[in-house]
Amino acid sequence: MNLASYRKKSPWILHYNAGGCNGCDIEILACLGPKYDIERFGMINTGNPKQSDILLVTGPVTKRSRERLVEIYAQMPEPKVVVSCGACACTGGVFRGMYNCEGGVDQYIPVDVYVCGCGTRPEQIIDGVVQALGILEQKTKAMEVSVRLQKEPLKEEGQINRRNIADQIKPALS
Amino acid sequence: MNKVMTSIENLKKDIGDFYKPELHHFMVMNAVEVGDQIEVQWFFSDYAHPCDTTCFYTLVRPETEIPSIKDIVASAWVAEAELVDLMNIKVENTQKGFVLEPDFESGPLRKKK
Amino acid sequence: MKTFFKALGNVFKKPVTTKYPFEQTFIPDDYRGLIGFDENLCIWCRRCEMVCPPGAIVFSQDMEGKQTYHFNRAVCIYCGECVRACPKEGAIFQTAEPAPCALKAENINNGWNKLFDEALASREAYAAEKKRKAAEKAAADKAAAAKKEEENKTGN
Amino acid sequence: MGRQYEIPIGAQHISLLEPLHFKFTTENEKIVATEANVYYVHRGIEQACCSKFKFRQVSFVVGRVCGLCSISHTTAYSQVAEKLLKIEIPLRAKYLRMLVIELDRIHSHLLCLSHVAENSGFEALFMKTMQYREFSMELLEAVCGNRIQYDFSIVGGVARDLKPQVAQSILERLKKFIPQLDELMDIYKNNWTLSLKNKGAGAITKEDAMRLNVVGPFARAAGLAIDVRNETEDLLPWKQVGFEMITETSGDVYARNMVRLRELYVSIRIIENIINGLPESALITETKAFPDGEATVRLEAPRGELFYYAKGNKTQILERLKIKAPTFSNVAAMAEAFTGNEYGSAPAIIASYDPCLSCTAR
Repeated sequence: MNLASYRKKSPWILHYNAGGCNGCDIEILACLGPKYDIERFGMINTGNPKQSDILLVTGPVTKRSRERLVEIYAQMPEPKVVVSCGACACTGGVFRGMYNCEGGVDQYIPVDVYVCGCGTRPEQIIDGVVQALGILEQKTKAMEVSVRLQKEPLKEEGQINRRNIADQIKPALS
Repeated sequence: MNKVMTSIENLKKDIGDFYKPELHHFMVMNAVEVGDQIEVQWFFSDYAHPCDTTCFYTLVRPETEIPSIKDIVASAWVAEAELVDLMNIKVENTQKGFVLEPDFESGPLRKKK
Repeated sequence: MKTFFKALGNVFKKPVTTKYPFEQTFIPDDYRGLIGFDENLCIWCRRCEMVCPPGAIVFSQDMEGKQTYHFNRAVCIYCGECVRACPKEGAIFQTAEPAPCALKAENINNGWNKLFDEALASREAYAAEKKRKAAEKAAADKAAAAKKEEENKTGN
Repeated sequence: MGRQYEIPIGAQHISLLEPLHFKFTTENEKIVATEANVYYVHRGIEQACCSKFKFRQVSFVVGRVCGLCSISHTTAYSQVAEKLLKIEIPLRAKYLRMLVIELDRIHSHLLCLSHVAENSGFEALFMKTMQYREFSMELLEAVCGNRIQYDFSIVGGVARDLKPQVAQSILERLKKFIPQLDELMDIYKNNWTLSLKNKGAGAITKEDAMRLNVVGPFARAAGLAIDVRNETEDLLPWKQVGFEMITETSGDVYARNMVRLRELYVSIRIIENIINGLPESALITETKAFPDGEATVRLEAPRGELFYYAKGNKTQILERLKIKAPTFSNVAAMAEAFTGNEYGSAPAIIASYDPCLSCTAR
């Protein structure tokens, strides 16, 4: 049982509104509804950042929601993909330069896919999420590489070999 | 819209005489900058004669403390808290920080001199 | 019992779900999609740039005075105000095609901010250059006129 | 006297569409006090509208105040700007504005109903309501060219005309929708499990509604007959097209559902009347004037009364624009109506308020 091989089949979505106009949020809700039914791709809208793989952000980031956004992003486990939905999440859109918001989500957290449009059609959101799935797979592979490297750490760099420590502890526990 | 001029001292008495919860509907509080003074407005509408909008207004200096109408109109605290933050005026018994972050520059709606 | 028959009936009904990524869904032909631009028809009045609420259109200008049109699909709010403001029919138009997604490599936000500033700077530079040339020309004309007058004087 | 616990809900929560923070003080399972923080979405639109944007651009900016009732915002702004410019718009433009507002009301009310069903734990009904809602989105896309953010009203009139075949398809789809709405009405009214969650939850009395100045379906469910469509005949002729006031008496979540469902029938009737009696005239009144003086406008958005105040100074840029959104009036009552309810029914109550915080905070 390898978790990574199932990740592509059922990426879970976390949705956060960082100060948008609700337009893109209801389109995300429409994606969950029967007509567009994003569950065909195994996606479920989850409320918990610790179980989710894809973060859908809408809205230009307002001053009060920026800390929450960064915190939610930090709580998500690797690998994670961020999709910004709508013109205001991508670049600030019509809210660029207003005093209480910063232009776009990528001023705070790295964004992988930008879904354009104001408001976005559910088709565009599905396109963006399907692209995000490809990126998620790449990121998963990149993580697997790093695990393999961890197996044989370079002694002279003073890295701790967690795998060896775990192997040493295991007999002691059992 | 009929506008009724009032003053800081008479404000609570005027609105208290006028406002009956079963007859009138408090809409919103607003403030406009007029020269170096601020015109504070209270909008009321009428359930029975709906097209009648009454606006009480008063001209104050920005540093004057405006009496609160919370004990007359129970839902006015939201409007008052918003104006305190956005227009940087003082209202009795109202703290800053409801709309904007406490460390943010207050009064963004005021014209920059 | 009624519910049972209803459930049985649903088995034979067509699903309401569209098969979107594998099958195109219906888009009306007057959908407000991407903004198109025809360079040959444009009269370079920059009215679309002036009316655009978010600033998704900007014209840059090189030193010969030739203008270039830039458009960012992630800033655009697809309101169609530029099309309404355009004095020349067909120079700027709205297609029925929804905007495609952008990836990280496109640098759509900060790259655009940089481009926007550069475009404004290039226009300012051109205006300054034009002003300088005009001033030079005026000075030359003045000098020529003065010389001519002097010649006339000496001729007399 | 049990021990008191403080339970926060929000800013990010699965049952919330948008950032909203409630702090409930609970005693055992009962909520005894509530603190609301609704200003996560404050962007500073009012300031930008009176400094950065010209008065004709503002109608597109205020549409982005809220995606659910964007047509109400653009229409209200257009009306207030027309009052400042002292122009009268063509009758066809008025009718088309009403048509889009009512289509928007259908989609907004159905969204709210589906959200209540989801938060009450009735996932199947959520799916059913969302399925029936899609028709209104398709119609709006056909009329305005976009599923949300219609940008339909502009200063002086409307941006695009209604095509005859679109008008025909609206009538056909509405005819198909009426039996579906009957079915939804039956479920929301008679379903036993849903009534356990909804009847008696989040109730507010008529006196409280008057005292706290509640608007919209929230007030009408409590028996307070306040609907701006009944009042503003001069701007949009609602009564000509068959408007009817809907009120309930009990004021709980169930009554709000009923108000919304019964309003859908009224909306359908209004749309049919508008399309059958659409007058022929120009779409837009052109003017070269600049806004001057001050004006106020009230308009019934899906969530209640929308209020615009604007002041012009004979330039391209407005002196002041004040937006009072419907939810803004309801914030005080929203916090009070929780008291005495079970904590478990809080998500359903929040959804039934239909809060629109991007309107409130702007």
